[in-house]
Amino acid sequence: MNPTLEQKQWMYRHMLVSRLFEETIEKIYLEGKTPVFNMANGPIPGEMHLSNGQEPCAVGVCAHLNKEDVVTATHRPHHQAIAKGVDLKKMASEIFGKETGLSGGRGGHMHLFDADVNFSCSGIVGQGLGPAVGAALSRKMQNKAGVAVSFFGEGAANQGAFHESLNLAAVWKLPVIFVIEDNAWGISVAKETATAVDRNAVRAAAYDMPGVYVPGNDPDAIFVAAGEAVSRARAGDGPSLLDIETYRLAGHFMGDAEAYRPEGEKEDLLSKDPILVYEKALLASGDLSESDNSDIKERAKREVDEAIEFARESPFSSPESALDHVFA
Amino acid sequence: MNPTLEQKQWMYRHMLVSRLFEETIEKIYLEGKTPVFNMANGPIPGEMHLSNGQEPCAVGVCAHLNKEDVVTATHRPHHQAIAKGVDLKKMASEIFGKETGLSGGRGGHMHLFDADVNFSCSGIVGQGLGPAVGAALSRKMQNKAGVAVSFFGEGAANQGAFHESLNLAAVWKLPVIFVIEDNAWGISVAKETATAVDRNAVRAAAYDMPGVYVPGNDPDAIFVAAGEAVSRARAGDGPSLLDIETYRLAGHFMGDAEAYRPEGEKEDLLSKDPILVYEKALLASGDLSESDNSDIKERAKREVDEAIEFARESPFSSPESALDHVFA
Amino acid sequence: MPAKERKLTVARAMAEAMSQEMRIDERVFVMGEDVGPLGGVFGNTRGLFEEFGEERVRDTPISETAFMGAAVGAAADGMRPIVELMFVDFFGVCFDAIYNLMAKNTYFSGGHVNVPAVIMTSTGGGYSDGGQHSQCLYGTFAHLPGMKVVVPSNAFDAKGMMTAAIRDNSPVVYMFHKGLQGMGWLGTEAGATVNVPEEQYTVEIGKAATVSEGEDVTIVSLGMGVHHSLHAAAQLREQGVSAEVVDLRSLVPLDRDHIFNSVKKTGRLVVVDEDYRSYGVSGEIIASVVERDISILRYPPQRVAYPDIPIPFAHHMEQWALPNAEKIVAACLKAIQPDE
Amino acid sequence: MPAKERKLTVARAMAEAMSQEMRIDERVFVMGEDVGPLGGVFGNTRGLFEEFGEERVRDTPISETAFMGAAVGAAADGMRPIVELMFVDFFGVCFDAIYNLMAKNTYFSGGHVNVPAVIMTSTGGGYSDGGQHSQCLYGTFAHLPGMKVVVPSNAFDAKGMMTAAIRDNSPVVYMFHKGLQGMGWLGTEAGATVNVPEEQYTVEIGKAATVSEGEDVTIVSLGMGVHHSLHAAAQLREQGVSAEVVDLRSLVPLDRDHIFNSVKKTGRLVVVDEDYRSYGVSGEIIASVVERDISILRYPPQRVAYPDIPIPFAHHMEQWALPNAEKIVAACLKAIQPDE
Ligand SMILES: Cc1ncc(C[n+]2csc(CCOP(=O)(O)OP(=O)(O)O)c2C)c(N)n1
Ligand SMILES: Cc1ncc(C[n+]2csc(CCOP(=O)(O)OP(=O)(O)O)c2C)c(N)n1
Ligand SMILES: [Mg+2]
Ligand SMILES: [Mg+2]
Repeated sequence: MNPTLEQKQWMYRHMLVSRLFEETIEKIYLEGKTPVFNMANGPIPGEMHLSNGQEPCAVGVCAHLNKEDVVTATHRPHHQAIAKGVDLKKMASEIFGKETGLSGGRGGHMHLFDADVNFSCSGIVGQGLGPAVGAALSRKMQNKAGVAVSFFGEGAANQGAFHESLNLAAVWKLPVIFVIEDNAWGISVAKETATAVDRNAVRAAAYDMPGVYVPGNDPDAIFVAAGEAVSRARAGDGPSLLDIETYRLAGHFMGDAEAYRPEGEKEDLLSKDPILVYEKALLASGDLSESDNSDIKERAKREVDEAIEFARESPFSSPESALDHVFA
Repeated sequence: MNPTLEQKQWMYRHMLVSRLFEETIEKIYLEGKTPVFNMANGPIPGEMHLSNGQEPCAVGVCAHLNKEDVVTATHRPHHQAIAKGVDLKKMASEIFGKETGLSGGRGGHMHLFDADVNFSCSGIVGQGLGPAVGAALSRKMQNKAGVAVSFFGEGAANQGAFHESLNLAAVWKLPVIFVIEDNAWGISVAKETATAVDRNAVRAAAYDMPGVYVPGNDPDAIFVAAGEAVSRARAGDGPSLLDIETYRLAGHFMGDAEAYRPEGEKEDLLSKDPILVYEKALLASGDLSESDNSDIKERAKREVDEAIEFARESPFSSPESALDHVFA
Repeated sequence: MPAKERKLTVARAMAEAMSQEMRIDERVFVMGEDVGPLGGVFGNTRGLFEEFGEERVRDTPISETAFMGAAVGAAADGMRPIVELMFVDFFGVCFDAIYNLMAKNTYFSGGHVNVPAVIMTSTGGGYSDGGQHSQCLYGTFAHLPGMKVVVPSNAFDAKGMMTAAIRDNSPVVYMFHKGLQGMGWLGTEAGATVNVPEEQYTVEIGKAATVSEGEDVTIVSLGMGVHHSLHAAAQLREQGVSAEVVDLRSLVPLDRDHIFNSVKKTGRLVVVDEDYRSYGVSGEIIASVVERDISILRYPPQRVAYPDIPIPFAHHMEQWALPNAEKIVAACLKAIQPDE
Repeated sequence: MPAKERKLTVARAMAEAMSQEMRIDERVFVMGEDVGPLGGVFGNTRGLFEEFGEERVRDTPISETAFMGAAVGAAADGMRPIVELMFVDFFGVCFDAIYNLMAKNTYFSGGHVNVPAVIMTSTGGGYSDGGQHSQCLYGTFAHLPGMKVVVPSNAFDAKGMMTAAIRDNSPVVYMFHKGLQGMGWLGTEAGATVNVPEEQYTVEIGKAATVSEGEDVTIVSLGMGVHHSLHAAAQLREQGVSAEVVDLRSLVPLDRDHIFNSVKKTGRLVVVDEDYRSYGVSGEIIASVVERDISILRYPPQRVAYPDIPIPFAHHMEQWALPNAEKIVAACLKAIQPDE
């Protein structure tokens, strides 16, 4: 089913929030890291994986999800977190390592947990698939509403966890959707040198589940494919695999020189920025008026600014509180 | 290509040796374990996984292999070891834990290593696939003759190692053949409750490699399918997956009460004993004369008897030699 | 037979604890390989499938990574999974989900997500199952933060600690020794099969127990080693030596006070561990005592541990390498009066 | 610049060792994620792809189980693979192939099969990479038999131990600390970048080194901890305390004699370890001394180790938890004269 006007605007707005959020984080991340780039310095230390370019995957899928639905995400989680409704202030604060952060600074950018909206992510490739299967199992056993979605990259589709999790979800017919964001790269390793098939969608047949390839990095197309998969899961018809073509507009992490990209790739991708493309399409089709557009942009900017300000102004927790929460 | 008369007799003979060997081991295993069955007792303590019924897989594949070719096998390795030409005396001796054993008793029944014929096996499900890929890589890099074969069960096809190894072999186009011995059971868990697809052969498509299902537990049919896969590998055309229907005529290990089997299954399987079926077929087609048959049987019995006698009479190594060979 | 005289094997005690808790807590379920109709390769889920059915007692594919990960996801979502890793030796195929997720998600979430899962896994050798089916790996699990680690040595503790583990809101790794299970086909140390109350009870996780009092030397051990130690203590008694045997029961949390107080009393320490000797339990026990007060130890502490070698298949080699009562007796005598 | 004054980063020293060995030994090859054109996320394979090409410097899929297993099979077949596990934290997805095969096949085969593989893997935190990218896990690897485990603390050792590791016929786990690599973007401890001879040489695996002589207290450490310890020794010197710093360099084999002799001289022991405190390196070092002769230690040994908690992301929390020179100074003072 095609997205309604409202859903399109919802997707557009969340893509914008994600992009704006990351653009702001990007600037702050570099504070204290110039002229000498040292990851340990600045208000946001550590690795930083941006998702610019991949926003359509997050919104196209999450447009179908409620608070109760479970999402497990990856080392590159901002767009998914935002689309899933993670509290933006607490998320920003967590990325700054502050006391008001989602986990009081214990998790950081790769470990965002928001139990209120059933979102989590983690830093090891392929790690989220099993937990998504388990969440889906939990819903099925408890006869409770809700599906589980596991987002991961095309690189993760070569991990053993992919195989085991898809098989387990299939034999137990669980309400889970496996979503590959195929950005064609795993750090510097190109998909074609790492993956034996052109499209991971074909791998769904190994688990007797539907596998759909969605080209074009287009929110509407992703929305349609995800809608079917989510309905199927909600109806008790079992898991699905979505294999989504997307683009990583930035480096693997900040500081990546991207020398491994073939000449022209970066420019080509930037020219296809999915948010600009979508904006143009919405404006052209009349699904978005110029004034709606500026309202949405303003609102997005406000949300991001407030979140960042909240994070900036929040205190650090005490260093000794590092000892807390090891056990329940 | 169909097996020649010689190859048929070779397969028949090696199946017989394997069966006889295991029947003998089975009896000896029970020494000291009656009336009270305690795995720790008797001349052969520990777990004992018999392969009766699965011999066709081993001979059908190994009929195409030379000494230089590499085989990695599983916790159920006797038939494969014998078909690969592992020294039967040393192998028996290893199973008895003797000094003259393949590894002086350090390995035992689940860890048979015969470097002379490039055979090894191990006890963790799915563990042999990666090493087979590595051996194939070694041959390719050294430009040395030889293919690698990894045998494993249908249960192992749900391990992450399966997925990762097949993908890696495919992207590197390595001379390796993955052989599933599908006996329909992983201990007490039926394949249909554990595996999302009816036939694992379809999973080959996930790695863009040929996947062939071989029904019937028939040495000749296996020979044909394996011949193609081995030729492909030798020609540098990359890996293949063979998915072979077979039967486990005994329990998972000795001591298994097999209560999980549906009624009648065991009797049905025993009535289809592949060695008896093959013997009958060979006799009927004239590929085996009665006198050839008794020669072969006698020779097999002699080989087995000699091996067991060798093992029985061999000394134990000194207990302190347990400290040897931790490092090279 | 009156309840208090009812003897159970460790396997039956484990199953009883699970079954009783499953009756009163719908969220508890069991999954793993062969835990269903077979009742577990080591018998500890016998009867559960018949009582609770295939929804709550789930046979899994041989996909440890997926089902350990699933346990994390289900526990975070409100269930209380008990997962079997058939042999602890198999941890290498699925440890990421255990040590990086199950153990750390509570921390990473700042306490907002609990992972009340139990991993039950068999340990130990002695019956010639070879080097990939006989390991203990106590130190491996205990070294990494975020999981509680318990090792019962008898059926009473086995039941009480299983109930405690299921009710714990943190992940608990429950390591049971094959030689204590009471499976006929494995041979069983008789001392493990003890009286077990029918009613539910818990044994607090994190408390060691003195299982035999003594004055001259403290023997600290766990699991199967406790029984070897008790046999050694009996032999020592005949030689006029009074040994105190401490059963750790829990490695995480470790009851450092209990150990310390016993050693303070006896002035001598012997640690008995079937896990590999170096960088493991035995070193930690010794260090935990001497870093607190080195003066309480009169002579060097001794270790009776598995040597730093893979476990050989052959019976005579394996037995030679394993801890046993004779080695413990010798170590105690040395700890009491080293020949200098 | 004359050769003996040529300073290299650890990353370049590692790459040089590999490259020189690859020139003279065709069997040596490198595989792992991003080891090709990128030169390794931590720079230690830079230049290799350009020199040796994609056959011998292989980028892999993110399939650690497969490529660790492949390393075992290739090594058993006569090759000498060097495999990168990008962060040691990832061991949980592939440890079976490492600890049950790579480490044990020589034993299981009775010495008939060698597995001359090197696993190089990055360790350590301090730059806020969170709890799944900052661990050391030294104890985890050192506990399990069959693998040698080395941890260089500077570029000279890094080159010599890499060459030794490649030439070793046993599997060697080569753990390098991110904070010593000399990657600008990570910040580098200056003391790690030292003079490195151009020619090939080996540093024997299994030998500790005294990197600073002293009389009053022995500080035993490894990797990054060696530098903290050296800074602490300098601060102590100003306070009139003479500390001896021992760089373990190798955990397996462990140079117990070297440690013992130093402690015998100083009578006091402080162990500094960035790995988790319990059941790990620090306990083993302490136990190895006192089990041999407890009388040589005048006061309780001290540990400065990572607490038993997952590693927090936030800079101030992580720094608070990490070992540093101040903590070591305090521990040394306490080891020398505890306030009783
Ligand atoms: C098991 C494991 N191996 C390697 C890594 C290092 N690593 C982090 S992200 C990444 C690339 C992941 O590629 P992909 O799955 O396509 O996701 P993307 O980064 O493209 O979003 C790698 C190799 C890891 N975190 N975990
Ligand atoms: C990783 C791992 N999980 C579980 C086991 C226990 N186990 C040994 S054999 C086996 C069944 C294997 O089934 P399959 O692969 O079909 O081989 P078969 O026994 O039928 O020959 C299991 C579960 C193991 N050895 N390794
Ligand atoms: Mg990618
Ligand atoms: Mg099977």
